[in-house]
Amino acid sequence: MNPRPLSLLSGGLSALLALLLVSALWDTPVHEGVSASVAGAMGHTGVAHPVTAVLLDFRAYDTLLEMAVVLLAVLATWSLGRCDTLPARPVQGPVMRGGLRHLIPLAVLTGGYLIWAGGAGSGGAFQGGAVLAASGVMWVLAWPRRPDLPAPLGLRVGVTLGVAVFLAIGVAGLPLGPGFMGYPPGWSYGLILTVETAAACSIALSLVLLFLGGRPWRDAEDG
Amino acid sequence: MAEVIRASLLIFDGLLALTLVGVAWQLLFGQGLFRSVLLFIALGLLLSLTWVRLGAPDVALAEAAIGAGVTGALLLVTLGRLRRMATGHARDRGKGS
Amino acid sequence: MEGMSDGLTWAAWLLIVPLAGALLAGVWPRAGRWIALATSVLVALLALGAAAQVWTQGPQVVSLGGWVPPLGIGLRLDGLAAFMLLVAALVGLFVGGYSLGYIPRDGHGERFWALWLWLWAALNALFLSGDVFNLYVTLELVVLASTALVALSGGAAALLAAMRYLMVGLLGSMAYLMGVALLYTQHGVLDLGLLAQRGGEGTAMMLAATLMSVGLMAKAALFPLHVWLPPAHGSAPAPASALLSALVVKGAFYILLRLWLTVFQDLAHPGVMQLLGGMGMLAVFWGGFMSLSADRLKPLVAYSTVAQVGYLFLAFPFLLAGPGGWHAAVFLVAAHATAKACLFMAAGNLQEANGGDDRLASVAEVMRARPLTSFALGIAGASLVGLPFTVGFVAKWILLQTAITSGAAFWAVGVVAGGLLTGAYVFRLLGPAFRPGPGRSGRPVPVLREGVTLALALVCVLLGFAGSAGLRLIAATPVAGPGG
Amino acid sequence: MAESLHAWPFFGSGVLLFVLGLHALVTRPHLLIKVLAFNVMGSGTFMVLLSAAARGSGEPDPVPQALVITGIVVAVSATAVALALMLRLYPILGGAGLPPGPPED
Repeated sequence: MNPRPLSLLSGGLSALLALLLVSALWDTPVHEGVSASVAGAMGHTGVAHPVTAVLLDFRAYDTLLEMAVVLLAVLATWSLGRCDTLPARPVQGPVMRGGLRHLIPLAVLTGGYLIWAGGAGSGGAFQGGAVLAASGVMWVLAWPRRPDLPAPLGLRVGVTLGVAVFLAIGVAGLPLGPGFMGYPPGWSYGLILTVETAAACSIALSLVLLFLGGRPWRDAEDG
Repeated sequence: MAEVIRASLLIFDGLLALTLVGVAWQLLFGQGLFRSVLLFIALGLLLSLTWVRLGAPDVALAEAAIGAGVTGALLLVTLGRLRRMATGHARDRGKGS
Repeated sequence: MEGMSDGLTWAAWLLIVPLAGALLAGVWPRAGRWIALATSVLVALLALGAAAQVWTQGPQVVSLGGWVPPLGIGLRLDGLAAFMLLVAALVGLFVGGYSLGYIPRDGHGERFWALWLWLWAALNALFLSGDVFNLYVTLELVVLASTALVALSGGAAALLAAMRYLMVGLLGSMAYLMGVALLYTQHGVLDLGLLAQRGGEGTAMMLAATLMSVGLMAKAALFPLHVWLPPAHGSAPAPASALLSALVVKGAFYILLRLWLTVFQDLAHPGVMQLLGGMGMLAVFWGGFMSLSADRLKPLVAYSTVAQVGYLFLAFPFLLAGPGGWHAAVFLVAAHATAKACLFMAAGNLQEANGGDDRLASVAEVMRARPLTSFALGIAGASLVGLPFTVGFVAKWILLQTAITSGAAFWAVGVVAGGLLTGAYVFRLLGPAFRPGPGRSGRPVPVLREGVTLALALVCVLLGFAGSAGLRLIAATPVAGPGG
Repeated sequence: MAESLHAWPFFGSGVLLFVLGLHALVTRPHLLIKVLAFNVMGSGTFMVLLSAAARGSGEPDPVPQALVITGIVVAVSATAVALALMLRLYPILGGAGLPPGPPED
């Protein structure tokens, strides 16, 4: 830790902030927060698991914007430039590919189960999407030479799918259901499951594309 | 018996909290990028254990899959690219191009 | 004050249309410019409709998905939000028209449209949101979209400025997020109205107020947290700089004002408010001096943003002055947004005409030969200074009036001194054009761009006559926290 | 399920993580360490949020869990953009460390 004045000053301020935070948290009351009203309104949501209900029904608008953040991150990374080939020296030997040939289907299965389990237990679109993304990353690392990524339009549609489906269902809530981002009564379980599946696929594709770190196709001015 | 379990769990939580701070300190102020990235992935796993102890299994899943998994992979591949750029630079400078 | 159905539809459509436009422009970038133009016209009409809705039926707190806060998320369509939406729509419309002539048709240019519409959707969501955590997510959207826009031109300076902007933006978001965690730990609710009712003055609330204020001041580039702004706004493409200076900086100020109006009402002691006002004054003078010393066009205009943001922070000392004390500063947002957007557009025209070099000395020759852009530059500069017949004059006049009636006359002195300083660097900008000398029109600049720049300058004058209407719209904001 | 005493170790470590991340962000020049510092700050905030929720007895409050999941996904997106920008900056900066002052352009 170089003893320059900046680091000493920021060290002191950070320590002071830590003390303030602890003292502030010391006398905050213990409360149930919103869980009482969440439990009360669970009946109308069509899903049994409270966290999924909060994520996809009570605070659905938050989740829509959150998926928009992931999509915007992909667009921002694409606008920064092209991605270089991955990895520089491909992994030789049969162990990696042999192992992955069994592991990837298992990971995809687990991801699918997590999406499905979100309705009743802990799981859901983001966890399932992340496990699918992990299988995608493994696939990209093991077979980098095969550039059979779908065409740019396919990538763009795939990445945008999650947010588009959620927005469409949210807009359908205006005439049919209780307003924007509301599910028509009785339809909520089916619609939540549709949104979860679309969101998981889009997030999985987005995370893989973020892993690649740039435009995987050659644009007009890339030369 | 319940008393013993609760006490041991409390000790476990205390240790876990201390380990988290120790790993974070090493990761942020230690030397070596690769070491920091590895410690960051370890921190992600410890965090998902913390979320389980705090009664949030969903968050534990998300932290393990996204926090440790995807972010860790992203950091490792970025480190690889950085290293390749550095050697590229050295090679260019070496050739005086 | 349960959300009437039509209140929800206006607010909802103001979120849906830009989001849908952004998605479409993302999927089909080749047609990005036409999608963007259609979206901007539609959103401008919706913003007018929402303002009319608030004007006639008063403010509304609408709950999304039919779940009333604290369970669901509430949108606040009141005077303040409607006014900011109108400003965003106005600037967005003109920047859209300007970009048609500025953005090339190649792959690189196509990405601008999607990023711009994302920024617009994020700003609309930010202005309408009534939930503290939802504001955090919209802030992240704004940071990512702005970073991509700054980095779009791809030069070394642009990438460095974008990185610094992202670092400060994320730091501000993290401080804001810890504030949200403290608020939820203390009160267990996230809705602005409910937090306002609970209020309280514990250490948790004070610390949350400090963390959130510092985070948002960093994002609003208030002096001394402004270091990232001049390189970022200076090196971004002209339409992006116009959007960043005119709207994005105001978004952070808007949240800060919204928080101090509702959640932190009980903490708004005179001392704290004077401190915020004092920092604003410091920013006015620091920005002014830096603008005076800038030798290039875009940094000069960027530092002027740092100065004008200082004026906005006068809203806080006036918060205690009287019921409507802060309205003057919010109206100044409109004055600065239009004038600054027009200045950046004019700077973009002159820079391109002068072959990419925007040093003041060499730009003067081009100014002499391009009457349209110079005329727009003059009017926008006059509005920035606050000379009569411009919206800047009306805004500064109301600011002075509030300062004097509230008995804190020294703010008035600060406002006038700041105006003189602004005058100094605006005349330094315009001066060379009046001196006799060779005039060359330089590289061709599409007439559309010069026309749109001049049109926005004329809007700066027309808005001058909308002073009372604007104030009445802003006044339709329940300050004591809505009953509902 | 967990009485108030249980949450205290994690309150402390959450605050410490936030503060360590902030300090590292300010003092460490390397951009990759700054990105790690952001994530550590975020994790600290989430720990404070969830330990507060775990203090109450009975069913843990689902809202903070939803907020933290949203926060984690937003954090990974911001990290990805920051890393991509850093890689573009590396050839320009040479050392992937931010020069202290603003460049005198």
